[in-house]
Amino acid sequence: MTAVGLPAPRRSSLDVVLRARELGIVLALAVLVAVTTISNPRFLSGQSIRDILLNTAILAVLAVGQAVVVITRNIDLSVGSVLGLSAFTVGTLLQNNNLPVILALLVGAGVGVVCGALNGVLVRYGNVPALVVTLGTLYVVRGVTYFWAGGSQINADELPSGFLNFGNATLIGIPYLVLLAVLVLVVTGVVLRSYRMGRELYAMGSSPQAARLAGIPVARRTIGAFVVSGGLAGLAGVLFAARFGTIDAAAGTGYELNVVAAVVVGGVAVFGGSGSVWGAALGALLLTTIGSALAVLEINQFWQQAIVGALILLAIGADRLVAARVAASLKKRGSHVS
Amino acid sequence: MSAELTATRASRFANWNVAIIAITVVVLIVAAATVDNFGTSENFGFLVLDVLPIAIIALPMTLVIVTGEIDLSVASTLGLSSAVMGYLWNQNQPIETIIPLCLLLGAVLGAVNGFFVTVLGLPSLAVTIGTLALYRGLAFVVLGDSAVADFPPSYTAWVTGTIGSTPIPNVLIIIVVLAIVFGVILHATPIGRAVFAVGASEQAARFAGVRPGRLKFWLYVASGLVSGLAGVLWTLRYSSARADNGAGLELAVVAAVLLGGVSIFGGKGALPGVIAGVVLLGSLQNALRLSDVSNEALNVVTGVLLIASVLGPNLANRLKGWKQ
Amino acid sequence: GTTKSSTESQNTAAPATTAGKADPNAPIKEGLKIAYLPKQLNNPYTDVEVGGGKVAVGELKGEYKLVGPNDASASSQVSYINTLIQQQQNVIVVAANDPNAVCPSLNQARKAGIKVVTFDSDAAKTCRDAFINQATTQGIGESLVKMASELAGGSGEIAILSATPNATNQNSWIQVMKTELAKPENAKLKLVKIAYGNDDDQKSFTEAQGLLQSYPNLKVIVSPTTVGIAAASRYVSASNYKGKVAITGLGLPNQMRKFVKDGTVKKFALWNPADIGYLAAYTGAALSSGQITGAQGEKFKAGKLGDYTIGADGEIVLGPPTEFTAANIDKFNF
Amino acid sequence: MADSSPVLRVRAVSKSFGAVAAVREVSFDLYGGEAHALVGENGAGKSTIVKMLAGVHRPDAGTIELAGTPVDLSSPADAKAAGIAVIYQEPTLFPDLSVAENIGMGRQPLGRFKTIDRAAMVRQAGQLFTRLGVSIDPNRPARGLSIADQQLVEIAKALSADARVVVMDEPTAALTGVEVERLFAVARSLRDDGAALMFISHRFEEITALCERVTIMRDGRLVSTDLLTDITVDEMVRKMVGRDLGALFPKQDVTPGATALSVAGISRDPVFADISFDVRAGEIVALAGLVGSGRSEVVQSIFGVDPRDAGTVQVGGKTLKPGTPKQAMAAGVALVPEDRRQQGLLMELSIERNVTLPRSRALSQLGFLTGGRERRSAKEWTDRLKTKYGRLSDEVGTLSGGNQQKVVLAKWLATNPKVLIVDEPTRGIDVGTKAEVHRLMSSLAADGVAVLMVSSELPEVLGMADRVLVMREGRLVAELSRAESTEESVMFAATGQEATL
Ligand SMILES: Nc1ncnc2c1ncn2[C@@H]1O[C@H](COP(=O)(O)OP(=O)(O)OP(=O)(O)O)[C@@H](O)[C@H]1O
Ligand SMILES: Nc1ncnc2c1ncn2[C@@H]1O[C@H](COP(=O)(O)OP(=O)(O)OP(=O)(O)O)[C@@H](O)[C@H]1O
Ligand SMILES: [Mg+2]
Ligand SMILES: [Mg+2]
Repeated sequence: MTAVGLPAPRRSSLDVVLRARELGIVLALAVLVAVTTISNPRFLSGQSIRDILLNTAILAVLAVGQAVVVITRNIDLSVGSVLGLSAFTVGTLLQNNNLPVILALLVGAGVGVVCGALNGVLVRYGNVPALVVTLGTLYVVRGVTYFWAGGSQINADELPSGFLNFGNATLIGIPYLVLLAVLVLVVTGVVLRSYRMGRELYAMGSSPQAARLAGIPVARRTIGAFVVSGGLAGLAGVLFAARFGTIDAAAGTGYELNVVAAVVVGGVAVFGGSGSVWGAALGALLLTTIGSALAVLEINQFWQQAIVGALILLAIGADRLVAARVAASLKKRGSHVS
Repeated sequence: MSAELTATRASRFANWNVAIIAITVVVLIVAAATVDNFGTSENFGFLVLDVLPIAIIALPMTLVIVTGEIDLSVASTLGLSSAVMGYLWNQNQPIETIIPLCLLLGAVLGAVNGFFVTVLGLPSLAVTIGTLALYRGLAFVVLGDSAVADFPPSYTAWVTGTIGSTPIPNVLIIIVVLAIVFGVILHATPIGRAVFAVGASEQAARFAGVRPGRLKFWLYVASGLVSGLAGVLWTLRYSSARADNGAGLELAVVAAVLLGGVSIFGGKGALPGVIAGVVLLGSLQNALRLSDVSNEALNVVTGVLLIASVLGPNLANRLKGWKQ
Repeated sequence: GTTKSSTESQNTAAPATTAGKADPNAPIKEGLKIAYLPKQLNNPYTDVEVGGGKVAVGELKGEYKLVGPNDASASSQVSYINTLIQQQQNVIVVAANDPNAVCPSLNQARKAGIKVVTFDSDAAKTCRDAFINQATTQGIGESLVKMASELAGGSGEIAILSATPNATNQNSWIQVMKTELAKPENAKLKLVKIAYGNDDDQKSFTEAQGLLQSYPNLKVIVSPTTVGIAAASRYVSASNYKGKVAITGLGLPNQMRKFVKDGTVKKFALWNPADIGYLAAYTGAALSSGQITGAQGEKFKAGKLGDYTIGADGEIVLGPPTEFTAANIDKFNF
Repeated sequence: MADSSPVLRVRAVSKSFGAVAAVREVSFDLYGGEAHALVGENGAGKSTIVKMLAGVHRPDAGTIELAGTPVDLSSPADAKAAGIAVIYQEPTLFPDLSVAENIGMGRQPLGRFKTIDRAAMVRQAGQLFTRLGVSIDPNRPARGLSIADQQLVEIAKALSADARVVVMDEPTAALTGVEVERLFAVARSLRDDGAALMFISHRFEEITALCERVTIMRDGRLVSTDLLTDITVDEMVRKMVGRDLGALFPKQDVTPGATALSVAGISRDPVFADISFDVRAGEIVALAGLVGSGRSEVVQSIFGVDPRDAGTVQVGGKTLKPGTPKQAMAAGVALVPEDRRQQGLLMELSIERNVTLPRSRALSQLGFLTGGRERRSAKEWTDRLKTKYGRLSDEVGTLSGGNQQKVVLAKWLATNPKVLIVDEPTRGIDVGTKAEVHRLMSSLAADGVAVLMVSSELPEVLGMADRVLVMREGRLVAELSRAESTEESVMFAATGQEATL
């Protein structure tokens, strides 16, 4: 054992693994798009791409929030219900009221933040597992929305055209919704990657006990993660309202499983500590693209769900394989002690 | 730290199991006394039929959750079993072969989950979300958008019928038999001891000679088998085989199990509590509907109960701690 | 063993016979408890339908009740039927989510003396007393094809955006449409795809989008459901396809007004849904009071709608659908 | 060198966990520029003191003063902010994060817009490793690091904090001599820069080499604080244990019988290779070696909880299939594992369930368990081992460490083993219990049970074993008879060099 110099700067093995994970999705996506385009070139038309991106936008925003929670070794099943409540709140507010879009976005996100804070407080201070809490709030929030809506529906013609335009209008060819989703993605991605706060979330998920010992404000971060997830679900609710124009109390029902699926496909480990929001967003994009591609490829739409399911299994299986490989290679390089 | 925590956890758990049974009994009594037509024998029959799928699927689910895993694919297994039943019926197969085949199918689907979770060692939450989509998708592939009806009246009538002229529904036999089987396995056999051991600490269980992988694998098979049975019963009850049968039931089952005091982290739970949880949810739903309270209220009540079932004992403990 | 064919032979042997005899002069009872169970709540079309029912029940001095699931599933409907049986309603007016799945419960209700009237989407004939048909299946199918043909200029690709894959009424109209399209005068119209939006706004929206992507030469989307036509119109009105693809089908004037005005939609049709609920209440009351039994040929009076005669299989046809265009749409408010 | 006023004063602190009084009214001072040793037997309360300084536990009574002012360390963040850096007994790394991030967590160098400057962070980690003289890639994830490397990362983490007070809870337990020397060099330079060090170790040679002052604890109480110049190692031991060591190892003489356990050439890459030995009935064989030498893996592989690549294991002439604890149990093997909390017990289950778990099939009637037989059997065995508990239905996690160890022993003795393997049987249990456990092992051997004991405590090895097998880096390097085994000979075999003791 002798002293050694600084290790030569080289690509971190960690980054390579992460990149490999996301690369896999990108590759799958590329293959899918290529195959589909060959069979039907219109799949790559402007309108078609725009539609796919628009459809991805909402799922991606939810997936980013979910990824933040999952990275901390928690889960948020209430996002679908929160989306519904936020969409209905905003819809009611805007019903025959011409308020600025930005206000709608803030109100929607605000609704989500409140729900998220509730989840976070229950998880952290109530000491209740996240799965139980958010399964509970999934029911409660949906129930509240139904109560409030009382079976009514908000139609596109009751919403201000400014708001509906926001759902369709574009900036230099890119829809606002997509821009907003990208903004959310980039901000969250950068915070998670390059800010202390973000790294602490990873640390908490990687080892909750060590996080406590490292002096990480676990309570604040846990609640923060749920607030982000809730807030983004609320934001997604506004996007939903703008995009679809018709809102009833059932908006977003069953979304939670799609979102978790996108996150899992995107390579975020369900036991926390690893993965990225980029992966989650790619997962959302992949799932959405599969949906569109199957329609274009004239594959029976009934196959769609089965394919999504098989893909999830494939994704987590591949992930495990990569992880096992990396673990083996790390062991072989081994400790310098022996 | 852990010593303090665990000391209170034991009593808290026992308390909750008793509490949920007590709450259920109280709700039943109050509902019978205040809600018109709740206490009728006919309504009892409806109630039993309504809780049937949740009640039987919750039994193996309890064991799975006690080992620290979860199975979210149960409702999709139910759907696929139902779809295959319809498909085979359309193919003019005799119902006497279809039913065992559907049960077998359920077991195989469970085995697939078991394979991914125990052999490949993947997290069960992710695996069963995957198979949730996969099995439901296959159900649509098998049966497409059609619905198959006209199952033999002798079978459908049995499922909706009662024992002789008594008001006791036939399917109650199935529920009771399965509850006894799973209850005895969990609480009075070496397998049950191993289930709790694996849930409490997989490693320590292995050091005591238990094989966690095998155990979990068979629990997933059991879960699939019972879900397959639930698919058959569902189909016969509504005399309608459809690919979307039972969609979304998985969360209701998990909610009932957790409400019954089973810890999502494994190692803790008791079947009587789970059965009480199922009955509580079912009778609340029934009573609220009879009193013209909308479905929505039930959503809220379910969610609040679910959170309260863990939060309540936690808070009570903390209060006790402060007093000391 | 027991197979499908062996059961079918048994099944056909047992038609439901309605007991009792009609007394056309029996007075309509007061205080009848009439419950509406639509496919699902939260659907504007449904709201208009049951709204008509509520008015009729008021006229009949009965007790109106509306229950229903939030998801359009048959199993939840069954639970509601069971509840209605327990509550000893006199009439259940139901739109079946699955014609067979609700059958055993409906028959249980009828055994308990409750009259069952189906509307919107029929249940199996053996388990209801009467069915209010919005228009004859034939009539709707023909008029849908006629509108499509006009909009397509007689030739080109058309697609259908329907509700759920097993919606009874939609499927029977589509059946008629297919027969119509097979006729020589429609030979140049090509039905390329039937998509299902599940009467879910968002799903319909996405499906419409998928149709346009897959079939670049599509000329017309025919959506025989109010949810589908609204969603498809909304998508097209905001996309590049506006003006190139025509939308038609069955829609609610209030929902469609915007799209008729902006030119996305030239023409669509519908009956007055409120009248369906209205007629159902009167039919139920007549059944419950013994004026009719549901047999073919029986006559009864349905308030402001006038006289009706029961057709084959207990069907009561409301009347021909109305076509809406930019010229007349402002005269309707539902 | 040492300042005259203490940097940190611990004043009459006490801490209890339920019924266990872990620390009782302990006071001592840490001075800047001085290394202070804390010694005591397992369970004396050393780590509890550390955790109170780290803000993990809050003292039930007493105060901690930093530079003369009382501080309330209610969370690890408080301790960090107060300038106290801690190396815990068990490494606390984030397996998914890179080594550099593990070191930098919470103190990452910031660049533009307060983003983390990764390059600088990696550079810092690299510099720390250079200072420690080790070659760990700062970019690799912490997952998969060996225990020793993990410990080194922990040390780097503490170094990076530039703390006034550095507390090290057995940092050397997993390190080899060279690394210990490097650590000491760094520790000395920290000390000379004016930091107050607190150092915990069971190795007296390390204490004498590094420290100026020593505080001795016994059963949660302070025994004394002395300058190392004023006290000999023998005196320290006596103060720690409170009685003569001889009484601890009541070894009975027995004549060994037939071979009960025969291990031939078992290997498992990369942990151990080509291990062969026999244990005869009535014999106590100790498996000695440094921590990390692979002893636990060997016995776990014999028992079947770990796989093996090659070799055979025979019990009473019957060959055991690898990887099946069930078969080993049926053949009469019992393993009391080293990690009580993770491997030995189901902490959340009752005492009764824990004791009867390996025998649940044997206790069942027609395959059913009604509870009565389990309860009776559990009561019999816990009573036999004089276990102290409230009710049999209490969670085993509520028991004190020693009583937990007794439950593990009861669990396995109840299976009536022919071959008893014990891995660190007295780790973390108090002096009295330790003697009881030794008496028990001795009497079992006298009854004809073959005992294989893994132990890191030399006195225990020397006091109890008929024969000592020594492992080094996964290989069996020596077999010493009772007469041949001395501290020197065992340490020599274990380290491959002259012992410095
Ligand atoms: N979290 C806890 N809950 C209950 N008891 C505890 C806890 N932590 C420590 N103890 C008990 O407190 C006593 C002192 O433990 P501590 O870890 O401080 O000993 P130690 O001197 O560090 O021993 P070792 O040399 O083995 O590290 C022991 O009896 C132990 O079982
Ligand atoms: N998680 C791990 N990753 C890599 N190597 C490990 C891991 N755990 C243990 N090892 C290595 O395996 C070898 C044997 O460890 P083992 O725990 O069997 O040692 P031991 O002699 O029983 O010591 P102890 O006194 O700690 O029980 C050591 O080289 C150790 O570094
Ligand atoms: Mg310690
Ligand atoms: Mg060991």
